[in-house]
Amino acid sequence: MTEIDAKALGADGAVRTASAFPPTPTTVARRPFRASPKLPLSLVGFAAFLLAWHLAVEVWRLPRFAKLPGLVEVFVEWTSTDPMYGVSLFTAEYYQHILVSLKRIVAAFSAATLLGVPLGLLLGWSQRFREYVFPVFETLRPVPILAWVPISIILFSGAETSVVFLTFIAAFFVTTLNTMTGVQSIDPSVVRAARCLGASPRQIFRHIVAPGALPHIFTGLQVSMGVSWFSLVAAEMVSGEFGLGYLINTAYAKIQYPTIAIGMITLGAVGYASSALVRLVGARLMAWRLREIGVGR
Amino acid sequence: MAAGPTGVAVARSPYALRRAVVALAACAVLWQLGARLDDWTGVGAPGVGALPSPVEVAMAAGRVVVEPGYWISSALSFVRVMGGFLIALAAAVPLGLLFATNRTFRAIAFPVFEVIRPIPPLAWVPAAIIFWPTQEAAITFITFLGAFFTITINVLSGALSIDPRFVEAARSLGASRMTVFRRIVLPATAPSIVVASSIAIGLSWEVVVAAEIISGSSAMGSNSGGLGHFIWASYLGGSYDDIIVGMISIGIAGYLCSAAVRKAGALLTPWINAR
Amino acid sequence: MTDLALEPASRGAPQTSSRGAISIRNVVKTYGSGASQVTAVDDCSFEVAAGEICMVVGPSGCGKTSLLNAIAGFHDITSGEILIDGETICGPDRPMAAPGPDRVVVFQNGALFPWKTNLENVAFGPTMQGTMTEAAAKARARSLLAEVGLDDVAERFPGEISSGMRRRVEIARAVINEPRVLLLDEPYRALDALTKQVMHEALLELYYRNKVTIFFITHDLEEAVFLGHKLVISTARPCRPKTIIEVDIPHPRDRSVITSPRFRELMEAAHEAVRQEAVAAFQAGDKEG
Amino acid sequence: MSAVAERRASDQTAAPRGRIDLHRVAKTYGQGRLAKTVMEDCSLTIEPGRLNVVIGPSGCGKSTLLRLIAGFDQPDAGAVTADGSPVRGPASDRLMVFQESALFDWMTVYENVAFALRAAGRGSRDIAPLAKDVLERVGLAAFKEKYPGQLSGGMQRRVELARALINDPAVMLLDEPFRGLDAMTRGLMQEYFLRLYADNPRTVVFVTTEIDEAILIADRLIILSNVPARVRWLVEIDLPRPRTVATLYEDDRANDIKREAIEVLHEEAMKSFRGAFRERASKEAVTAGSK
Repeated sequence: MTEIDAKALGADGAVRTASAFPPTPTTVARRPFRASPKLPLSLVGFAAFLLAWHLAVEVWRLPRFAKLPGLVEVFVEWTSTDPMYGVSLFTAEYYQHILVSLKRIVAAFSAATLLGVPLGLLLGWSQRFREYVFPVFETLRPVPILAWVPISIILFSGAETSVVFLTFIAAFFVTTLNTMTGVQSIDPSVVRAARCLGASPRQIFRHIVAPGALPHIFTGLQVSMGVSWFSLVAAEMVSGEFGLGYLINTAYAKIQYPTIAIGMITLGAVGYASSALVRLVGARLMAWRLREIGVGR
Repeated sequence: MAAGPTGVAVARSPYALRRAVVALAACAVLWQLGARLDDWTGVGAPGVGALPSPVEVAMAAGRVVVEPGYWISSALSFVRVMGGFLIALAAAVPLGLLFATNRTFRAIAFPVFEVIRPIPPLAWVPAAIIFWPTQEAAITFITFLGAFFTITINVLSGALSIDPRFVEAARSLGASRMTVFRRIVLPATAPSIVVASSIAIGLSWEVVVAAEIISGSSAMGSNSGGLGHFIWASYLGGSYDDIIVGMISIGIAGYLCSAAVRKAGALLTPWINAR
Repeated sequence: MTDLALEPASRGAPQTSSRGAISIRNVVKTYGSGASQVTAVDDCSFEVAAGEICMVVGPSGCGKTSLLNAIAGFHDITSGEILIDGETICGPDRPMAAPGPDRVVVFQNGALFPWKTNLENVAFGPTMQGTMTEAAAKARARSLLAEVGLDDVAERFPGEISSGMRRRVEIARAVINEPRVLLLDEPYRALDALTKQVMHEALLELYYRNKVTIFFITHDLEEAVFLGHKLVISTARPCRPKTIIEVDIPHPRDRSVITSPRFRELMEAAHEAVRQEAVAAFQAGDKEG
Repeated sequence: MSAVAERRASDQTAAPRGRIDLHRVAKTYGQGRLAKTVMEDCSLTIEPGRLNVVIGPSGCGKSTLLRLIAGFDQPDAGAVTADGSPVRGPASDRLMVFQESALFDWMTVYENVAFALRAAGRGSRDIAPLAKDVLERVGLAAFKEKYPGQLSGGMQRRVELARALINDPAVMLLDEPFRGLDAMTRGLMQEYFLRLYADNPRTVVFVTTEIDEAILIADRLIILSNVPARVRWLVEIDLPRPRTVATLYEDDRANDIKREAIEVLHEEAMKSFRGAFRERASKEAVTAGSK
């Protein structure tokens, strides 16, 4: 599974093209370095990582490392019913931060999907529409998300809306671009086949273009989810009240260093889970792809 | 036919250029109208009404580009981007290749890598500031993180998708393991490295700007300079036209960097476009 | 209506129920303009009788596919005229034919919809055109799949079956529309020689049961002589008929004809005809399509 | 006389090298439910100094046979020996030329051809005349600075042959080398290959699925059965040389062999035609199972 995960999560979704059929067995066979990692070895990896963290910070107290929160310290704080700095698995505040961040992600991600997918389909489908709209899109795209911060604060009065807006913008560009690529990567013969079988343009859009672009759309949605978290954290650090980015930020200001680590770990976990969810939905919708590679039934 | 920005060959009509100009001009005109509507009619346009007009932005740009401060900011950001990006490149390419060629190492280290990867780079800001002695080092580190994971993953998947026949053909021709690595695996992965780099340098700009704004806007760190800070300072100072000048500058800088990486990549992989 | 005098029917061809006579008259197709102008098809004229299997043979990239695309309605023609059953589908007044289910194409690399099951693929045409209800279309599709020996993979996706089977599904998807003309663009190119031979016999069986005109593009001489009533051997770029060989081996045919004396004679004749073209292309070092 | 030709001349006195024996070889890919036995109790001799052509239905184990001889895979049972000593791994005196083309995209034609000699540590002054000679022999001296992607399919195959020939291997293993070429180019490549072989005789194992191709080039024709692969039919092709594609239509003996071969092969091919779905499933097992 690692191979598939690695590809699916890569930030390069836009450049991958999905072929309609898997490569013939003769070419796919015998990848020189292919094998899935074995679980016990990965445990060795985790153990080494955690041990290094513990030793460097808490035992040897290496220069510079000594100031970082240590493994034991973080673990104790995280699982404490009465945490020293107010945030642990047993405090309501912890979940409130997670919930606020999640709400913002859901709002921004769904808005980006609902707008980006249709726009991307249209961009890929109509050459005329693309030639008018895409240059505008490409002019705006290189501007980094955080450079939008002041503008979004000016445009939207509340901090809440502007945080969601920033997250939305990031996801929107990724989703739209990948959807467009998805449409463009459909084999032209497939569209021609549908035409000569008597399908109308509307039927082609519904039966050919939309499902044909689906693999790219979902690659895009996974990247989009990653980018959403990226921008959300940045936005929350600048102008949030609550949220995991805000938690990390204030923990630093109040010198509550273990809380920083708790925030980071939580972000990693929640971010990973949300990407996995997108992947799961994608797999559901694209049973044909799983069955091609012999995973599904 | 021309390769689009996404690598898929896309037909371009003879009107493409004209349509692009028309669309961009229409946007500029609408923006101008929206921004000045309040002055002319007393009724503000929603959203755009709060922004400076394109004419004001153009004038601000004319003013700003002759100020040395603007160029110092640009240079600072550029140095940070290049620092983070180059260190990431130097670290990620060997790591990706190691993951690909050494199965045991991959089994041990890749899961740890995968657990750390979903943590957004900016969540590292506080930890980086605590750890690194200077703010400059911290910002470079964050920039490094942004590029590092992307390059590693792409190099790994690029190396894993090498056609096995290349490796077998080389072995059949008597190549040693080292030769296979140097003359087969490395060049066959080169196109992935190029693609990854052009994505990663874009990410570096994202991260640098974010880090500069965060360090200027929160309790963390102090005025860091750079284009991100330029935008934030313009916001605090109320000169909204400068904000947009800053955004455009960063957009252009990021675009140029990606283009330069792609160009360098094309020179390093001459066989790709030799047709 | 005076045109009728020119129709093949008036030349004494039997008036059967079979449809799909193709007349290609002085067709020219050029791409680009000015210095970069390329002529793909040049003053190409020939007739395909209704119910006939016509094999168009030529080196890859010689412009045969442009001709097929013009008949299918994917490309316009620069000049000339194409008629089906006496009816102009493209000509001076209308350079591009409208694609339709009366002229169905089977593509070189296959164009099954990977996200639909084989059954849904075959039922696609009638369902989209609304000529059958979905249930009726599926029932018909199932019986056609059974005819080509693939009923047991009806519920599978195309990506799950072998490429030889995919080709059979694709031909069934075309035949279900009862087209006047079946346009085959090197459909077996990617298959190995032995699978190909099996596919040829299967195609002929289907042809005997569902009479249709077949316009088949290939570069494989044995395939051409084995399947065709007629070989139209094209020059290498631009495409223009160079030699027309009538294959007088009676149908139904099976693999035993391949080693018959008449087959060998025809192969030799065809081989002579294409050799110069192939040598020209080989020495020029042109890329294969 | 060219450098390679000299080297060859010095070998001429010795008995031809490159006898390959497979003795009761078995090979299974995959495990458990997905296991597929590709070869079982397969014994076969590749005669030295001759053109041995192996033909069989797709997925019958022809490629496995080559992989075992090349040393990429090891048999599960039985033995593969080259000139009496067991095959333990790939070596440059048993060279494989892959299906379609496995030229290194990132190297020029010259670098591709020089690859093996460089890998063996020879200096470029040593290599240059050999590479020049071999490229002239395949008629591509003018293209030595091009990348493979810039050549036509037929030219790529010739570079592939040159890359193998420069090593003067005792055994050349060709896995459907002309597959994917259009039928006309293919005919010309076959004739070209025969001329090249006449000047550079050695042991060749040539795998194909085309009966015409097989009869045209072979000294010995080996027809394999459907999986698990065994020798189904072995025939000496004693047609006079030089042969051309037209020989196949003109020569009655060739036609007789063809008729018989078609029947045998059709029988074997039909076994997998009906069972094509099962076959694909087990191909996946091969994919999953081999490393």
